[in-house]
Amino acid sequence: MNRLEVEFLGVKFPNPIVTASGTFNFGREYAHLYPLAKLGAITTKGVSPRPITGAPTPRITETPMGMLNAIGLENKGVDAYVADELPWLKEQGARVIVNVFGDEPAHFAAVATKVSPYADLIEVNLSCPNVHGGNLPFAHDPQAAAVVLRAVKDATDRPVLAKLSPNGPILPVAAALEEAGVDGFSLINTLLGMRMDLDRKRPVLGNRQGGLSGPAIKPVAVRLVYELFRNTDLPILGMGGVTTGEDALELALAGARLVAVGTATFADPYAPLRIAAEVDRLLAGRGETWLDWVGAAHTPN
Amino acid sequence: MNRLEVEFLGVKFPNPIVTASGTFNFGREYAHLYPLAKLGAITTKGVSPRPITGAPTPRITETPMGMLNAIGLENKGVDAYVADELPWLKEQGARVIVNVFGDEPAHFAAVATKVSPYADLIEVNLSCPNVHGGNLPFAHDPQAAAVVLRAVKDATDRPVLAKLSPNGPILPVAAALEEAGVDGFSLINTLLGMRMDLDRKRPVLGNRQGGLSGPAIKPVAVRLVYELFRNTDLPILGMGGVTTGEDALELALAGARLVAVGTATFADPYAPLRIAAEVDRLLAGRGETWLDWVGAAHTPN
Amino acid sequence: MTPQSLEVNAERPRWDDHELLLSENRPLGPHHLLRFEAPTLASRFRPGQFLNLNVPGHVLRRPLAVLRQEGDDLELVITPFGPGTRDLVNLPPGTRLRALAPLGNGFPAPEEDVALVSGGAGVAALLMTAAAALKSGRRVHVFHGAPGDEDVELIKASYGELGLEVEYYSEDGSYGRAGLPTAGLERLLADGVAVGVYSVGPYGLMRAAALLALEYDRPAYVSLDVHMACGVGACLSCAVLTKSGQKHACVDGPVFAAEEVVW
Amino acid sequence: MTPQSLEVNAERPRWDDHELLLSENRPLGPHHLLRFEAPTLASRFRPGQFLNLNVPGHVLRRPLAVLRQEGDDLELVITPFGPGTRDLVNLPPGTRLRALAPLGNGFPAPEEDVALVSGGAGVAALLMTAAAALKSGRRVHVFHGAPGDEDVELIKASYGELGLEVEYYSEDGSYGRAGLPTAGLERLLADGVAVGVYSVGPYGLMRAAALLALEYDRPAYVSLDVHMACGVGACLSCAVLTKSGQKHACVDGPVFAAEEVVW
Ligand SMILES: Cc1cc2nc3c(=O)[nH]c(=O)nc-3n(C[C@H](O)[C@H](O)[C@H](O)COP(=O)(O)OP(=O)(O)OC[C@H]3O[C@@H](n4cnc5c(N)ncnc54)[C@H](O)[C@@H]3O)c2cc1C
Ligand SMILES: Cc1cc2nc3c(=O)[nH]c(=O)nc-3n(C[C@H](O)[C@H](O)[C@H](O)COP(=O)(O)OP(=O)(O)OC[C@H]3O[C@@H](n4cnc5c(N)ncnc54)[C@H](O)[C@@H]3O)c2cc1C
Ligand SMILES: Cc1cc2nc3c(=O)[nH]c(=O)nc-3n(C[C@H](O)[C@H](O)[C@H](O)COP(=O)(O)O)c2cc1C
Ligand SMILES: Cc1cc2nc3c(=O)[nH]c(=O)nc-3n(C[C@H](O)[C@H](O)[C@H](O)COP(=O)(O)O)c2cc1C
Ligand code: FES
Ligand code: FES
Repeated sequence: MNRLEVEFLGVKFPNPIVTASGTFNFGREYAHLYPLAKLGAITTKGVSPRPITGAPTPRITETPMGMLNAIGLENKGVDAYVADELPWLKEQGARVIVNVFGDEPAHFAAVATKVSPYADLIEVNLSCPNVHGGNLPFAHDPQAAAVVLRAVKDATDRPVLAKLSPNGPILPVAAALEEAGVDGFSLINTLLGMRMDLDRKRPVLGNRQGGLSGPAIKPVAVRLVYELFRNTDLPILGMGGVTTGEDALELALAGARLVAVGTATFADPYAPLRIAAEVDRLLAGRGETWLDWVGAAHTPN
Repeated sequence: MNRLEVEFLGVKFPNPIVTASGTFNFGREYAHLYPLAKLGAITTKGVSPRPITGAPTPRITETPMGMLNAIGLENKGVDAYVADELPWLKEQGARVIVNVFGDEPAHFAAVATKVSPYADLIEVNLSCPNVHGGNLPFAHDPQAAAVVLRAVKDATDRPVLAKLSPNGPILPVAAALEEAGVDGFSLINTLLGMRMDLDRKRPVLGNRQGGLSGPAIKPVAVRLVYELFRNTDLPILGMGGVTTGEDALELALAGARLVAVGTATFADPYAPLRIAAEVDRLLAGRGETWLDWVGAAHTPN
Repeated sequence: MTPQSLEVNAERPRWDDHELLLSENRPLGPHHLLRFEAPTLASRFRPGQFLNLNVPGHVLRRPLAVLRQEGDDLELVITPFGPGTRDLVNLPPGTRLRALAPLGNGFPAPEEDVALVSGGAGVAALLMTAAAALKSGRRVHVFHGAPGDEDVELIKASYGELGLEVEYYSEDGSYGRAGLPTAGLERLLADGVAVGVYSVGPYGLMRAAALLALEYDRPAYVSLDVHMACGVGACLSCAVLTKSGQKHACVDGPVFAAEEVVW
Repeated sequence: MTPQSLEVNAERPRWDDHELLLSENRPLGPHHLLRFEAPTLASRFRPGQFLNLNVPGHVLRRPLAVLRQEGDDLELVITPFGPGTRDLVNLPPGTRLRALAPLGNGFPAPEEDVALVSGGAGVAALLMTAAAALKSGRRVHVFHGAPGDEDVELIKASYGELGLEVEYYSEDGSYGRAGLPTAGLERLLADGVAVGVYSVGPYGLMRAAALLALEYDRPAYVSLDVHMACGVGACLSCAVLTKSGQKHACVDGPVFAAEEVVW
C-alpha cells in the first residue's frame, strides 16, 4: 500500500512532497544525488518571458531560523528553459510544476503557453510587482490578480495554481481568483523582511529588503493554509519552513494536499525525500494515509 | 557621558530599552531582581475598561525561534490597576508606558483618562478586534483607527503612541493616525500564526491561532520600522524579536528611537538591562551614542 | 485575576536566575535522569516546587519538577516529548544551563499518612513529599501507573531509593497489576485508611485520583501541568479555573487542592 | 545566465553530502583551526575548492575553503564573524557536522613561479596551491597582510609548515613591514619576476593585487567571497558580474581570472 500517493487536480503524485520554486532551479544540480522522479514533483525556478539578470549582491542572508533572499527573479527567460531544461526534466520522469511570472497579464500567458507541453501544473507567481499598477504586487490587488489568472487560463490546458503572498490579506485575492477560474492555490510565498549590517550601517541585502523563508515562518504558513482551507474547496499546495515530516503533517492538518520544501533543501539536498520518508514512517506507525490528514484539523473531533 | 540617554516625546529615558506590553505585567514580578527605575521604561500589560478572563489554555506554545501566544487580553480592568499597581509602579521611580485598549473608541478614551496620572506615555493597542466593525482589528481599518486615536488624544494630556500590527499594510493606517494627531508609533505587534498538535490533530492553542513573537519575526520588524521611518517624522518605538544589543542596534538603524524587549524577557528576566549594557559596550567601542544610530541606515553614506 | 503579587504572599521564596552544570545524564527507560551541580540553589526547593530551565536554541524555558536535592546536587526526570525536551535529554555532561528557581507553591506538608498516585515523570514532583512524609514518621502508600513496563527503572531510581514499595499498574498487564493505579487508591480508601492523597501525572489520572479522594472525603492535592512561558506570574499564560476564580499555575500553583479545581 | 550545468562541465567532481567528525579545534590568534576526520572526502579537494558546512541551529550552511587535506584529515581556518562562524569556532571536538563537498572550480595548477597575496583566513584557500607549486619545483613568494600582528600564528601554522618565508605586512606597523602586502607584490613585479599571481583576502586586497598583475601583464586569479545559500548552483544567490556575463561563484567560481572580473 502506498500511504503517500495523492492525486491533485488530476495529476498523480507518488508522494505529496515537492520542491519549492526558486530553491531547486530546474533540478539538474541535484540529479546526480537521486532520480528526480522519486520526488513528489519539482517546482521550477520562476520563468519570465525574457532573461532577467536579477538583484545586486548580497542576495541572501541568514536570520534566526530563517533566511532572507532578494534574488531579483534572475532567470534565463522562457525560451532558454524550453530549449535546454524542461525537455530534459520531463525525460527524467519527474512531475513538473512550472512557476511563471511576468510584468503584465499577456506576459504571464505567453510563458504559460510555451511551458505547457512540459508542465503537469502551472504555478502563477503573483508576488512580482505589477508595473502598470503602481508596482503593487498582483498578489495584493484582487482585480489585477484575476486578470492575470484569466489570461493564463486561456493560454494553457494545464491546471493552474495561483501562488499567494502573506504580505497582505489573502482571502479577498483568493476569492477573486476563484471567480476567475483558478484551479488551486499555493502558499505561502516569502514574508518581506530586512537585516541590517552593523559595520556598514546599511541593510545587508543589495536590494535592501528580501523575502523571509524557513522554519521562522512556518507558524504563519500553517495559519494561512488553515484560513484559506476554510474558505475554499479548491486544493492547496502548502509551504513555508517545512524541514521535517512533522512540519509537513502540520500543513496537511491545516489543509495542504501537497507540501513544498524550499529553504530546507539548501542545508540538506536530500530534504524532500527525507521528509517524505519521515511522513511515511509517522503514518505507518498509526496505520493511516496522507489523505487521512489533509484538512483533518477542521473536521469535528 | 551617558551614551544611551534619549528623549522621546518630551520624556527623558536613561536608556532606550523598554519592556514590551504583556511580557512584564506591571513589573512587580521582577522588582526583587533589580530596581525597575534602571529600565528605560516599563510598558504595562494591556489595560481595558473592565476585567477580561482571557482565552482557553494552552495559551502559549513554542515555534522555531519564536513563540505563539493567545492570552486573550486577560487583565484585571483599569480600576484594579489604578488602585493596586500603577501608583506602586510610579513609586519605584520607573518611567511608565501604559498600554490601553477597548472595544470601542469611548472605552479606549475612558481607560486613557484613568491611567494618565501614572503614565509617561500612552500606547494604544490597535490590534484588538473592532466589535462594531465586523471584528476587523482597528489596526487594519485606517478610519476606525483614526477615530480611536482622536478619542484617546481628547482624553489625555500625555503623548500618545499608536501600536501597529504587521498583519496588514501599515502605511495607510499610519497616515490616517498622523492626520488624527498621533504623537508617535510603536511596532510591531505579533504576526498571526498557528501550530498543530499532531497527537490531537488540532491547533495547539486553545484559541487556535495566536500571535508570533521572538527572534523569528525580527526581520519583519526591521523592515516595517524602516518603511515607516521613511514615511513619517514622528518618533518610533520599535520591537520584535530583540534579544541582544546587536538586535537593538538593527532596529535603531532602521529608525527606532526606543526599542522594546518582550519575548526575550521570558527566557532571561534580566534581558532588558543586559541588552542596554550590550548596546552601551558596542557604542563605547566606536565612540558613538545611541542617537548616532537612530535612522542611520537612511542617511547617505 | 492576575497572580497574587509577591507582596501578598510573603513566605514565597524569592526566585532568581541560577546557573546549573549538568554532571550526569542517564536514561531510565524512556525517561532521562539529569543531575546538576547547582550550588546557589542548595536546599532551596520545597516538595512540589519547580524550576524553569533554558534549552539552548529555544526561545522559551521549560518548567520541570525537582526530583531530589542533596547539597549542591539537584536531579530532574525528563520525558522527551516535543522539540525542547528532546534536545534536553541529548545534552552532554558539562553543559551549563540556567534556571529560574525556585518556582511555585509546592505541596503542603503531610499531616497524616499519605497515598501517592503517579504516572510517568509525575514521580519527580512527588518524591520530595514522600521523603518528607517518611521523615516525619508517616506511612507512604505508592500507586504508580504506566502503559506498560517502561517505568520500572524510574520507580527503582526514585521511590526505590527511599525503600518504598510501589504498587505498579500497567494498562497492558505487562508488569505489576493490570489496570490503573486509581484501583489501588480506591481499595485503600474503601478500606477506610486515613491518608492525604497526592497525585501527579496525566490529567485524567490526577482527575480520577482527586475525585476518588473527594468521594471518600480525604484531602487531596494535584500538580497541574499547564503550558508556561515566564514561570513567574508575568505573562498570564498558565491560567487555571478554580472555584475561587481564575488562578495562575506558576505562582498560585502548580499545586492545587482537589476541591479547589474545576475538574 | 544560470550556472553551467554539470553535463556541460563534466570534469567537475560530483559533490555529495558528507559527514565530518570534529577532532580538534584550536585558536590561532583571532582565527580557529578546525581539524576533522572526513574519510569519505579523502583526497577529493583540488586547491581553492570549498565545502558548505552545516552549523547546528542555523538554517544555512557556511562556505569555507579547505586549508589542508591529508588522508582522512581535513583542516579549515575559520574567522568568527557573524552568528554562524561564532558558533562554529565554539564547537567541542566530537561534534559531527555535515558538508556538501567538494564544491567550486578551484585554482588552475601553476605553470610558472607564483606570488601569493593573502589577507586573514584567505590563507586557507591558497595553501594547497602553495604546496602544489612547491611540489612541482616552482618558487613561491608569499605576501600576507593584516591590520596588526594578529595573523602571526596563522602564518606559522600554514605557510610556515611548508617551510615558506612570508613577507608580512601590518597596517599599523606592529609586525613585519608597515603597509599593505601589495607593496611586496608590486616590488616583485617591477623587478620583472615572472610569476602567476594568486590572491585571496578582503575584496580591496584582491582587487589591488589583480589590477597590479594586469598592469604588469601577469596572469592572476582570485577567489571571490560571495554570500551563498545552496553552494551548488541552484539558488542563484552568488551572482558575479564578469566580462562574459553574469556567473555564479559557487559553480563557475569561486576562482576567477583577474581579467574576467568586472572590478
Ligand atoms: C510545574 C510543571 C512541572 C513539570 N515537571 C516535569 C517533569 O518533572 N518532567 C517532565 O518530563 N515534564 C515535566 N513537565 C512537563 C514539561 O514542562 C513539558 O513536557 C515540556 O515543557 C514540553 O516541552 P517540549 O519542548 O518537549 O514540547 P513543546 O510542545 O514543543 O513545548 C512548547 C512549549 O509548550 C510548553 N509545554 C508543552 N507541553 C507542556 C506541558 N505538558 N506542560 C507545560 N508546558 C508545556 C513548553 O514549556 C514550551 O514552552 C512539567 C510541567 C509543569 C508545568
Ligand atoms: C568560497 C568561500 C570560501 C570561504 N572560505 C573561508 C575560510 O576559509 N575561512 C573563513 O573564515 N571564511 C571563509 N569564507 C567566508 C565565510 O563563508 C563567511 O565569513 C561566513 O559565511 C559568515 O557567516 P556568519 O554566520 O559568521 O555571518 P552572517 O553574516 O550571519 O552569515 C549570514 C549568511 O550570509 C553568508 N555570508 C556572510 N558573510 C559572508 C561572506 N563573507 N562570504 C560568504 N557568505 C557570507 C553566510 O554564509 C550566511 O549564509 C569563505 C566564503 C566563500 C564564499
Ligand atoms: C532563494 C529563493 C528563491 C525563490 N524564488 C522563487 C521564485 O522564483 N518564485 C516563487 O514563486 N517563489 C520563490 N521563492 C519562494 C519559495 O518558493 C517558497 O514559497 C518560500 O521560500 C517558502 O518556503 P520555504 O520556507 O520552505 O523556503 C524563493 C525562495 C527562496 C528561498
Ligand atoms: C505573552 C505576550 C503577551 C502580549 N500582550 C500584549 C498586550 O497586552 N498588548 C500589546 O499591545 N502587545 C502585547 N504583546 C505583544 C508585545 O508587546 C510585542 O509587540 C511583541 O511580542 C513583539 O516583541 P517581542 O518579539 O520582543 O516579544 C504580547 C506579547 C506576548 C508574547
Ligand atoms: S504567568 Fe504563569 S507562566 Fe507566565
Ligand atoms: S547558486 Fe551559488 S550559492 Fe546557490
